[in-house]
Amino acid sequence: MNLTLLLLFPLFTAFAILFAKGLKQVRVIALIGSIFQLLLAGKLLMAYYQIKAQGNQSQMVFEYIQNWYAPLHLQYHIGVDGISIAMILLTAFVVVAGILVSWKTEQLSKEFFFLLILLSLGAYGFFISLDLFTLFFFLEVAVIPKFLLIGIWGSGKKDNSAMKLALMLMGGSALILVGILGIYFNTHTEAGIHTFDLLLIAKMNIALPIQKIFFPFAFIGFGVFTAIFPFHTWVPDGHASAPTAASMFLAGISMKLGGYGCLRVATFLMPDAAHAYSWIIILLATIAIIYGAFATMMQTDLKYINAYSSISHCGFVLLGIGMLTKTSIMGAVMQMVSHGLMTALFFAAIGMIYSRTHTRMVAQLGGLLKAMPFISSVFVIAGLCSLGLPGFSGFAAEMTVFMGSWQNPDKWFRLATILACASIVVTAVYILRAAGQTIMGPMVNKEHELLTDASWNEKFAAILLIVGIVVVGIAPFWLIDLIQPGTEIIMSKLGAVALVK
Amino acid sequence: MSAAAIFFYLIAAFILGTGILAVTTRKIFRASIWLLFSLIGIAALYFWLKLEFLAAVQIIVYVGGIVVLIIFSIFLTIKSGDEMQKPLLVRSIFSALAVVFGAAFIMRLLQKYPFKLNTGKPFELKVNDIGTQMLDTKNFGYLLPFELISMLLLAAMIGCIVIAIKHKEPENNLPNQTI
Amino acid sequence: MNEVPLTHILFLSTALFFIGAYGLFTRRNMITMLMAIELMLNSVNINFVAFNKYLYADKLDGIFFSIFIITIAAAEAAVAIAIIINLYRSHHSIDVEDATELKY
Amino acid sequence: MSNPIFIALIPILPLTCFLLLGLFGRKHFSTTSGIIGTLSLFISTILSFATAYQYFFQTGKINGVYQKIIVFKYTWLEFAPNLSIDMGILLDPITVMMLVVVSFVSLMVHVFSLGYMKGETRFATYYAFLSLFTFSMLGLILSSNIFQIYLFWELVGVSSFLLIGFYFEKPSAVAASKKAFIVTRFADLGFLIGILILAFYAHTLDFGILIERLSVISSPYLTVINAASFLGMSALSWGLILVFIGGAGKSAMFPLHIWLPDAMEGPTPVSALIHAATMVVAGVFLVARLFPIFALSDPGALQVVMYTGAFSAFFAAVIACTQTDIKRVLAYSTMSQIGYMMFALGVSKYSGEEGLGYMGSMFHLFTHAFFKSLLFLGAGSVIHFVHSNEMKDMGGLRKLMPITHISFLIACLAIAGIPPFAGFFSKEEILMAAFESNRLIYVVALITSGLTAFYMFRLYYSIFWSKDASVKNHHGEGTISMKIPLILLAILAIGSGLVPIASFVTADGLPITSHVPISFSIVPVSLALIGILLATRLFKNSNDLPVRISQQMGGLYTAASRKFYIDEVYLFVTKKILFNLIGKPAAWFDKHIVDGLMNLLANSTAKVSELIKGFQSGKVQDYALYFFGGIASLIILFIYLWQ
Repeated sequence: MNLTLLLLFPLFTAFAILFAKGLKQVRVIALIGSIFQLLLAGKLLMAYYQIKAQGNQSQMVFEYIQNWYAPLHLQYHIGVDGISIAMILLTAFVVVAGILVSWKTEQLSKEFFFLLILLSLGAYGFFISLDLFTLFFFLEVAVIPKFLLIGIWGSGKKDNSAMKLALMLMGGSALILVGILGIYFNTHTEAGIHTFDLLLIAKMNIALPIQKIFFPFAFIGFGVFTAIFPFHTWVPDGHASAPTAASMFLAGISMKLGGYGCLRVATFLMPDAAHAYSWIIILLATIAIIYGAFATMMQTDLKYINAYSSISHCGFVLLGIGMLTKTSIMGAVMQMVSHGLMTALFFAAIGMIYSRTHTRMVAQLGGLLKAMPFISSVFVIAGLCSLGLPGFSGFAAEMTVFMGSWQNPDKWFRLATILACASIVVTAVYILRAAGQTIMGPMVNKEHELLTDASWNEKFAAILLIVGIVVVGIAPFWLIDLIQPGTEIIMSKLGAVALVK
Repeated sequence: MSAAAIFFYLIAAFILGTGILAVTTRKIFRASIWLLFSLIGIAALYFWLKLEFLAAVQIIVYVGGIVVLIIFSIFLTIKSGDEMQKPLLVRSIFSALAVVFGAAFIMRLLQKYPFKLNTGKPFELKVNDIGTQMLDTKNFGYLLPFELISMLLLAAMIGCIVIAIKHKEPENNLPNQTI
Repeated sequence: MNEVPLTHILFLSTALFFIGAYGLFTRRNMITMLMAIELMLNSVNINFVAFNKYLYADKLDGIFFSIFIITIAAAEAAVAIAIIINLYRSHHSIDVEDATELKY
Repeated sequence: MSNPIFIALIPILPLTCFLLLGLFGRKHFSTTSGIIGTLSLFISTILSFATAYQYFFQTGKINGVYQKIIVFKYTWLEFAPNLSIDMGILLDPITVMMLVVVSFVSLMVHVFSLGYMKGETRFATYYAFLSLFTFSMLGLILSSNIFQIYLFWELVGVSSFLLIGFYFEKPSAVAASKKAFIVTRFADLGFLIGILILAFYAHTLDFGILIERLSVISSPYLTVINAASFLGMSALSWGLILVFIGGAGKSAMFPLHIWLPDAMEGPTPVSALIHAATMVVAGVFLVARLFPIFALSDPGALQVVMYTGAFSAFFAAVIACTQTDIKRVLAYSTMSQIGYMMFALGVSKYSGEEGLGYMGSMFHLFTHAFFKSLLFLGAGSVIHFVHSNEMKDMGGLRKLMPITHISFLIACLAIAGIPPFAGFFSKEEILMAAFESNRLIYVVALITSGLTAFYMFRLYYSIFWSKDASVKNHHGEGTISMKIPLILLAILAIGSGLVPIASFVTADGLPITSHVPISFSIVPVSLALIGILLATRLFKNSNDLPVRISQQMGGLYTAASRKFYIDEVYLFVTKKILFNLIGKPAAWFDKHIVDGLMNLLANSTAKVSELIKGFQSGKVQDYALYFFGGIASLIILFIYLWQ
C-alpha cells in the first residue's frame, strides 16, 4: 500500500476543484474526494491488520524513502504505525463530515473547499511523515489555510482572531523549528552526518543537557497547537469566529497535530528530558483541565463553550503524555481520537443551530427540541459524549487516562489525577447548563417554532461522526490493539531511561 | 624650527582658519569665498610638499572649476535669501561633540601608530613619470581607471543636464498634483 | 622638508576632515553642505599625498589617487548642484529641513 | 445453569428495545411502543425468574454455600496485562435477588405506564428511556468488574437524567434533572477515585479477585494497602469511603440527598421505578457487593456507613412528617428506608449469625421494593385522578378509588411494620441486628419506625379520608392496565414477607437459622401502633389540631418543612463559591490576564515601533549623524573589544 496515495488524493481533489465551476460542482468533487480518502484510510487499516497478522514486527510499516535535498540530508521519509493510522482515520472522518456540513457556502465556495482540502492534506502529510523536516513542512501547510478560512468566511471579529490564531500558531511552529534543529545538530549517525530521520534519531540517545534545552522548545511548540495552558488564548477566539467546517477542522484535526507531535517528536526522541520535565507538563495540563472547565461554565456563547471545553479535553491529552506510563499514553492517543470526533460533532451541531437561528447566545435560545428534534439529539449526544458517558468514546478515553495517570506513584501526580477526575463533574455542569438552556426548557422566542430540521447532508455528517464515536465507545478494544504496538515502542524508549527525578 | 617648518604651520593655520570660517559664517556668499581661500591654502601646501603638478591641478579644477560652480549655484538660488538660517542648536551641539571626539580619537590613533618612514632616496615628482604611468597598460599602469573616469565625467555631465533642464510644463494634460 | 613629521600633516588633514564633517552636520543650506563635502575630499587628498611622499617615495600611486579624487569631486559637485537646483524649483528653498517627504 | 445466552439476554432485550424505539420510535411505533417495551420486559422477567430458580435451587449451592459464578467474561478495555475492564456476568445471591426485584418492578411500571402515559406526544421516547434505564440497571446488577459497575452506574445516572427531564417544557423539570445528574455525578467522582485507589493496590478490577485479595487477612495486597496512608487514614479506608460516597450519592444518603425530592418532577411511574425500587438501592447493592472487604478488613469504613445510614433514616423521617406534596413525602420515606438498609449493613458482621444485619438489609430491600413502588403507583393513580400533587386538593377519595385505596392501605401497613405484612418481617431482622450490636442505632431505628408509621398514615388519611371529595368523578379510577400492577404489588406487599430470604441471601452464603423471638417484636409494633393512632387522631377527619400543633412547634416545624435549608446551603455553595468565586474569576482571568498578556505583547510591539518611528525623521543631517555614530562605534569595537 503506497502511502503517497494518501497525499495524492487530496492534491488531486484540490486541483479538480480549481477547474470546477459553481458551488454545485465544487462541493460534489470535494465530497467524492474526501469519501475516496475515507475508503483509502479504511484500506490502509485493513492492510495494516494484514501485515501485523503476517507477523511483521517492525515499528513502521509501508515505509518509503525518497531523497529531497541531499546536502542537508532532507528525506521524504514516510511510514505509518498504529497511532498514525488512528489519527488518519480520525482526520478522514472529520474531513468528510466537515465538507458535508459546509454544503451551502455560497460565498467564494471554490476557494473555501480548496482550502479545506489543503488543510486535510497538511494533516495527512503530518501524520504519515517520519522525517522531522517533512513533518514540519506539512505542519506549515496546515497553518496557512486556517488563517484564510477564519479571516474570510468567519463571523464576529474574524480578522482579529484569524490574526491572533495565525500568529500564535506561527510562534508555536517557530519553537518547533528550534527544537527540530536542536535535535538535528546533535545527532550523528555512524557516517558522522546529522539526520532528520525519526527512526535513526530514536536509536541514538542525545546527551541529557542538550535534551533538557531543546525538549521545552519542541514540547511547548507542539503544545501551542494543543492549547497548552498559557498559550491557549487563540482557541476560544479562533474557534468562535471560524465558520463551522473550519472550527471542526481546527478543533478536530489541528489540535491533534500538536498532541501527536508532542508524543512522536518531543517525548519519543528526548525521553530523559520528558522524565525531567514531566512535573511541569502535568502541572500545566491540570491547570488547563480545571481552569478550562471553570472558564467554560461562565461562557454564554455556544462556540466559546465548546472551544473552552476543547482546551479542557486537550488538557487530558497532555496529562496522559506527561504521566509517561504505558496506559496513560494509550489514553492520551484515545483521548485525541475521541475528542476529535466529539468536538467536530459538537461544532457541527452548533453550526446547524446557528445557520437556522442566527444566534449562538445561550440566553436567546431555548426549547429547540420541539422545533428541531434531530439536531437537538445530535447536540445532546455530543454533550453526553464530552462529559464521558459510557457507550461513547469519551468514557473509554478518559478512564484510560485516569487509570494510566494513577499508575504513576508520585504523590503530587496523584493530586493532579484527582483534580483531573474532578473535572468530569465540572464538565457535566457546563454541558448540562448549555444543553438545558438551548435544547430543553420552554421556547424562548416564537419564530424558532417554524425552523426546519436537519437536511440530508447535515444528517449524514452527524450520523457519520456518531458512528465513529459509538464504535470507539462500544468497542474500544480494537482501538487499543491498534495503538498498543506504537505505545510499547515509545515506552521501551521511556522505560530505558531511569526515573531521573 | 627651520623656515620650511614655520612656513608649513602657517599654511596649516591658514587652511584650518579659512575652513572653520567657511563652515560657520552666516552669509552664504562669504562662506564660498572662505572655501576658495581654504582650497588655495591646500594648493600652497602641495607646493610646500614640492608636488607642483598636483597643486596646479588643484588650483585649476577645484579653485577654478568647483568653487565657481558653487558660486553660480548660489546666484541661481539667491531668491531664498542671502542670510542662511541658524543651525538647530541640538544638532550643532551633538555634531560638535561628535566631531571633537572623532578628531581626538583619530589623532590619538595616529600618534600611537608606528609609521615606517621611507628610508630610500627622497621622493621627487617628475610630471612625465605621471604621464607614462597614467597611460601605461603594463606595470601598474592606470589606463583602465583613466578611461573609466572619462566615461564617468561624460555620464555626470549628461546626468546634470537631464536633471537640471527646465521642463516646459504641458499645461493641459498633466493635472496639477499638489505635493 | 623632513623637519615636519608625517603625523603633523595627518593632524592637519584630520582636523580639516572633521571641520568638513561639522559643516555637513550643522549647515542647513544644501550648497554649504556641498562645500563641506569638498573640504572633506580635500583632506583625504592631503592624506594620500602625504603617505605617498613620506612612506612610498618610489611609487606614485598616492598622487594618482588624489588626481582621480579631484576629477570625481568635480563630477560629484556638478551633479550635486543640478540636484540642488531641481530641489529649489520644487521646494522654493534649499533648506535641508524642508525636504522631509521621505519620512515615516 | 442454562447457557449464558439466556442470562445475557436479560439486559440485552431492554437494550434492543431502547435502540428500536429510540431510533424509529417517533415515526413507526408511536402507539405500539408501549406494548413492545412491556413485552420485551415480560420476557426478561420470565428469564430472570428462571435464572433465580435455577441458581437457588439447582446449581447455586455447592456443599451448602452459595457460590459466585462468573457466567461470561470478555475483556473490553485492557489497561495493562492483568488490569482490564472486562464485561462479564456474575451470579451470586444478591445479584439474583436484585434481578428478580428489578425486572418485576420494572414490568409493573411498564404495565402501569401503558395507562398513565397514554396521551403523551413523546410516548415512544418515554418507553425508549424506560428500557434504557432497565437495561443499565440490570447491567449494573450483573456486572462482574468494578469498572463495569461504574460504567452502568453512569448509564443509570444518565437515564434518570433523561427520565426526570421528560417533561422538558417545565423549567423546574429541567432544573431537577440537571441537579440530579450533577449531584450523582459528584458522587460518581468519589466512586471513580475509590476504584482507582483499590485497583492500584489490588492490581485487579475483577470483583472476585479484588474481594479475595483485600479481605483475606494474610494477603500481601492487604498489608500494602493498609500500610500506605494519606492524611492519617489508610489507603484502604480512603478507597472504601470514597466508594461508599459514590453509593451514598446514588442512594440519596444524608449529604447528597438533595436531588431525590426534586426528582419527583419526572412522571410518577418513573419515580416508582427509579426512586423507589431500583436506582436508589444501587448504593446499598454496591456496599453489599464489597461487604466482605468492609466487614473483614476495615470496620472503620463500616462505622461510617452505619452512622450515615442511621442519621439519614432519622433525618428523612422527620422531614417527611412535614411535607405537603405526596410524592415528596414518599421520596423522603424512601430515603429513610434506604437509611435503614444502610445501617443494617453497617451493624452487620460477616460470618455466621452476626451476618443477620446483612441478611436483614437485603430482606428489607426485597420487601421495600414492592410496597414502595406500590405506594408510588398508588400516588400516581391518585395524581392522575386529581391532577395535582398537593394533599389539600385531595381528601375522601376512598369511595371514588376503591382499588387504589385498599392497595395503598396495605402498603402503608406494610411499611409501618404491622405483623402480617412484609415490612414487619424485614424490619424485625434489622432491629434485631441493631439491638445485638449497637444500642444507640437500635433506639434511633425504633424512633424512626414510629415516625414512619405516623407520616405514612398522615398521608393515607389526608388522601382518602379527612374532607369529602372535592373533585367529581369525571373519569374512572384508571384503565385496567393501571389496576393490575396495584393488585399484584399489593399481594406481594403481603406475601414477600414470607419468602425465607434468610436461607438464600446471606453474607457468607451459609443460611441463617435463628428466628426473631416474638417477645422482641412487641416494642417496635407497639410504637408503630401508637404512631398510627396519633395520625388517625390528627388527620382522620379534618380539624385544626395539626395546624395548632405545628404552630406550637414553631421554628422546628418550619425548618423541617423547608428541608432544614440544605438546598439553600447547596445553592449557596454552587452559586456563590463555584460560580462567583471560582468560575467568574477564572473566565475573567482568562479573558483579561492570559489573553491580555497576548494582546499586551501585540500592543507593546506596536508602541515600540511607534517610538522607533521617530528616527526615520526624513532629515538628512540626522541620518548623517547616526551614520557617523555607527562608524565610530564599529571602529571602537574592532580596535578595542575584538582582540
